Amino acid sequence: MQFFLEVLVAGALSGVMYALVAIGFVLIYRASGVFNFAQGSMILFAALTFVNLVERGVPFWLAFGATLLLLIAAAFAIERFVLRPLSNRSVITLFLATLGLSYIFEGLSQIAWGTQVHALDLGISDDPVSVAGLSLSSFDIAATAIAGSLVVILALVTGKTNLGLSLRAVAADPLAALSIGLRLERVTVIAWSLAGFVALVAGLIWGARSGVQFSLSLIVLKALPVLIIGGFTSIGGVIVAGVLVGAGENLAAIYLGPTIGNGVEGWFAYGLALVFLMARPTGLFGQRTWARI
Amino acid sequence: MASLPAPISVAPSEPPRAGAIVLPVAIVAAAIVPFAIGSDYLFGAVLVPILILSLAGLGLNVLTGYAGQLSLGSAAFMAIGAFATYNIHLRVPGFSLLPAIVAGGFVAAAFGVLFGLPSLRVKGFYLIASTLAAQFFVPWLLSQYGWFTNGSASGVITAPPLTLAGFDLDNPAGRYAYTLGIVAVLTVLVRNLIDSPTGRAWMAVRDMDLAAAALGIPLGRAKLLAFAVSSFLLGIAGSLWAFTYLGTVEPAGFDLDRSFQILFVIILGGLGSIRGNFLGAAFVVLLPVALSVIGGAIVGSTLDPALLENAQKIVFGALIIFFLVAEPDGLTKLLGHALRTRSSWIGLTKPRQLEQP
Amino acid sequence: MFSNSPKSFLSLSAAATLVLLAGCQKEASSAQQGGVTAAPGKSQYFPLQSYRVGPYAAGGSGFFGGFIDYMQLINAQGGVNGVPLSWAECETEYDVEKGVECYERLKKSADGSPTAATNPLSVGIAYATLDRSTTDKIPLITINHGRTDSTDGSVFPYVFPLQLNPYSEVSAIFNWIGAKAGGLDKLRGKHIVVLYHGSPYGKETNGVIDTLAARYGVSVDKIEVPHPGNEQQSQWLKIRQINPEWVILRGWGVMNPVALKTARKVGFPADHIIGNIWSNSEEDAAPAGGAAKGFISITTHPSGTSFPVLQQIKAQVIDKGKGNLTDPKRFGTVYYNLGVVNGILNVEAVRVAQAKFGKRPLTGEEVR
Amino acid sequence: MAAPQTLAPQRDDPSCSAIALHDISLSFGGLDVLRDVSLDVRRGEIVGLIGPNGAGKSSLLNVMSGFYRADRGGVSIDGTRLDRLRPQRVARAGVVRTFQNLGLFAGMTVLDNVLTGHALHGKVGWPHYLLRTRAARTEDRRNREAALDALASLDLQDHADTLVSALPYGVQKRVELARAKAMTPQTLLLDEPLAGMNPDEKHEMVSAIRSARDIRGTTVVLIEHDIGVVLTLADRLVVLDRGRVIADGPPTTVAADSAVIAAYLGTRH
Repeated sequence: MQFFLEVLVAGALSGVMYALVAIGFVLIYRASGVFNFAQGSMILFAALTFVNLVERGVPFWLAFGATLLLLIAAAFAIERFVLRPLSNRSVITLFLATLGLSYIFEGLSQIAWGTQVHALDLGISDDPVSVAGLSLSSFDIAATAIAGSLVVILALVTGKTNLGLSLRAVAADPLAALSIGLRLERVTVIAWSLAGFVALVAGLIWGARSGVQFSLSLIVLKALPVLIIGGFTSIGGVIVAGVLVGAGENLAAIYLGPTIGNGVEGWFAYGLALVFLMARPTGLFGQRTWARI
Repeated sequence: MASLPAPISVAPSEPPRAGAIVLPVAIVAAAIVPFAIGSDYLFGAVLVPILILSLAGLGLNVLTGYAGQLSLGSAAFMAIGAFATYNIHLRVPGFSLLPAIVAGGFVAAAFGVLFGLPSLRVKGFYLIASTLAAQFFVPWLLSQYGWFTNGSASGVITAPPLTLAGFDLDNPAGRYAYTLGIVAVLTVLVRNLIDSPTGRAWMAVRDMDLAAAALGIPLGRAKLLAFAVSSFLLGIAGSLWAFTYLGTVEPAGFDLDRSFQILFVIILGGLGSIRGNFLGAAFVVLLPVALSVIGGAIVGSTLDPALLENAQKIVFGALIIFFLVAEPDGLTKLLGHALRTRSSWIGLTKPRQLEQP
Repeated sequence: MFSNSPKSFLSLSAAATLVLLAGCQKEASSAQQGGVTAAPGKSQYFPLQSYRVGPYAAGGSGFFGGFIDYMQLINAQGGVNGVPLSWAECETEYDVEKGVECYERLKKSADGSPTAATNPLSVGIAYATLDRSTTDKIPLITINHGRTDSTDGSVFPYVFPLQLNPYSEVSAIFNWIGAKAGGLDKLRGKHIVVLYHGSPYGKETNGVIDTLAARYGVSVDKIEVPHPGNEQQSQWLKIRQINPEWVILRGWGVMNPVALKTARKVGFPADHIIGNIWSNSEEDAAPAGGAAKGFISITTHPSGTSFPVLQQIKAQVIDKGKGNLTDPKRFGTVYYNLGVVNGILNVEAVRVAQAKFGKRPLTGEEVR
Repeated sequence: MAAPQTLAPQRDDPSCSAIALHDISLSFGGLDVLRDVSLDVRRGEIVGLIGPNGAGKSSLLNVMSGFYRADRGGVSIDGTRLDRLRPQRVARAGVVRTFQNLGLFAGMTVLDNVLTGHALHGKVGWPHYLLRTRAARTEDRRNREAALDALASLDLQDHADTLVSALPYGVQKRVELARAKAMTPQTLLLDEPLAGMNPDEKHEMVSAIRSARDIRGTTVVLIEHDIGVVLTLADRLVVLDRGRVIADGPPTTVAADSAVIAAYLGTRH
């Protein structure tokens, strides 16, 4: 029984870290209606930039700030050259544009910083620690704490402040938001910069967890089912969905794996997402909207 | 625009009736010209992959371009086609390669319908969950159980020598002819289907499914038929990819990047345009070759392959965005603009507004 | 001639590139030939299906860096009995399709020099190009990996799994564990887990592991890590539940550091993990940081730069700015040295063939 | 211009009831949209459905066309009561509707839009079209001719090959009517067919609607805000206010009804 709990909790912890990646999606989707597939390669770009700066002797917080500035500059460029020309296009076209963006980010980061695997030490120890009789990884606990606090801060920022209000206004109806004087471009850039910040934090956590290397950008494939279950529009929903997916994946790999073949975790999250989708076609917490005919 | 992900309103199709004579002209040209100037490399590494990718693009176009159902799992249905054909050809007596390929297509179609079922309840963007589930489940299934790969220790299957009714086609030119025959027949059949009540029903479901329902079109059946026909074509493309192009294939070869590649074929070629698939496929296959030639010519010395590979990724990404912004109908329209001719040979569509929000 | 609207200009230029693309399908040996600019057709040509991008870039760039640097050294010393070496590279990203496409594109050299052998450094690509290598009569060399039964030359005349093949690699590890336990017979009842990469390379040894386990009465669990292997939490939790004496890590690429880090997280001691030939280099352990302390792995050649051949490479190649490595610190690492060893074996094969067929560029058949 | 009395509808003979609603009630989460609405539209009758905004006109039409399922009450078409009503069944029963904000397929040409209307009558299965058999070719030719006639009846023939998204709003409205007429329906449900049209476009639409009834005996139920047009076109007016039928009868009497005036102009308290 203890092993079962350890598997469950370890999975839940990594689930929160999936949620962190998914939040980048939610921020951008809520503000500009764009399903940003490039979030994964933005994480890779952020982590690689940071770790290379640190390896060249740049102090931790200076490297963090420099990388963040780079991501904000990227947000301006994306808004100007990709989003504005595609402003009234369908969700699919915008999604495909972010697919193109992810190729650009991946190419850029490998040209700029090479393809080596880099170690990233955030000063958090890796050793397991026993919590309530369960042996858990201290790193995962610390990382979950960081992710959790970031999620709360973001929920507050987008929920309570007027910046958050304008973000949601633009998401609800860009034309109406425009008519009351909200500068659409500024809000989009803010949303993408926030998502850049989330990408940087996620990049550091996942980079420290499994080394900063090319396959960091594949994390986006883990965040997708979390989004589909949690709905594209609610940060709370994404956290719960993250825990569900993380724990479910881990349990499936351990208990389902031996019977039907290991490597189950590759597709299990999507199977879970499908089951939820059939029950609630707009995700667990996504807003159900009425189609006017 | 941001509340419920809007149903897929994709670039509208070019009416199949225009350019009615383009298809036969293209097929005849494709059957003669290459044999005159063909070389092993041209057949084996350029023309065959272009044909197969355009067939796969055709399959995805039926589902996404015409029926408006987004799919990120095309490679999974290619994998089903390839491995079903391999096993039918291997284990079922009396099935030579061609019938096995067609049977493989039907098996893929069945899986297509299975993974298409969520489209009955789920609309718009969330649908990618079901095709992505297929994209991650199928390669896992094929590599986990040895039966599919006939117990090969490394999960790689090798194709038997290619013969058709006694003729030995196991050379680049023969493989090209074999592939061209199948792709030409299927393209004509799909064009007939698009220019029929079924095709119109698909486009109606894509553009405004409520109105389609009001006209009595059974939405569920139309969507599932689109999934079936699309997966059938993708399945056959998968079999050709294994049997006439590579000669050997592993489940991991049909991964998400392959699905994205086919998505790029129809974006660049033009959603809802049959002719566009060939242009898109040619572009996707030839770009890497062109970049390495141009790159090499510019830099002179041996260009660092890693730099070349990454530059290609960047150019690809930028081109995708360029096409989405400048020319939503892709290469077909672009070619039309550039050549500035309205002659029937090109069979142009009339200029149209940008698509609806 | 064309209207001034920018859009039509853009589309004209796009159409122009299209025409260029269609025009350039001539048999492009798309990568230019490296090596000494000998008279055309007068050099010994090696096609290199290399990979320097993607999750397996560390192994590829190290190995092909060493291989090319050794060939540069040979050319700097006048080639093999006066015959200079030349090569062309094409990026495969360790992907089977791209590997086959590179094989077709590179098997004939741009200037007509005969092809000596291919070194794809990938089990998947080796399997895919095996039949083609046989029909084209070009030897296929797979150093320390490849298709196990290709060791039998009578059945696979053109395939050469040099040094170790997968079976000998695993039995070497078993022998070492047996020695540690004081004799192979002492292994009875012990528990071993093999954590392997979910690819043709990884699955290749599943057969021999079962036979060895049966012979020595060892219970062995085989756990797969799906490509690319950047998430191994469930695998290592299962390992901790089984609590084996040893874990044999048959990893590749990013999977290796992640395995060591995750082992540390679940509390499995690194000094009870044994890496195989492809989980033994600095690039595999360093990114795991402290979690790699005590990690054991087998190798067919040591790392380090003190060896004469490496000193010569340093003097005559790297110091002259012709080194292939983008990161000079990787000179002398395990993958780099393996590349040099592979270079030595390929060149000596050519030298032996030249003794028989004459000091001139040789065809694949002669090199065989 | 008095409404011409061509087909004398018998009030009580059930067999000639085109479409009828029995005590329909519908609410959206506490908001009562329709309250016990009963309506019996005779075959060949043109019924104008009017009322202030938010009275429930569109919702009533959506219930009749199977898009909304009523909480209570039922719908019967040609006298037979249909319980589980879906849009496809309503269409197959010969009732065709148009949409307030255009139910056209933007990505298809005008001709293809109208041809899609023939989806119901197609006898030839898709395998025939796949192989382009003779049966397929003849049915296709017949459908195209019928479609072009429908377009001609609304003076749209030279737009046949234009993509719908390239057409102005007024023309698109006419295309939608042409598509509906091409399906030779027994009953037409028109949701504000004249909205956003200039006077002569309105005139052409009115004559097209009236000819559908006079020549083919099509029953018409239309929602329209332009009272002037409705008074001349409709044989009968049904007035809805806050989900309830407050008047039902010939245009002249209904127009004078105090309750209707109150609903429109509001009462002095």
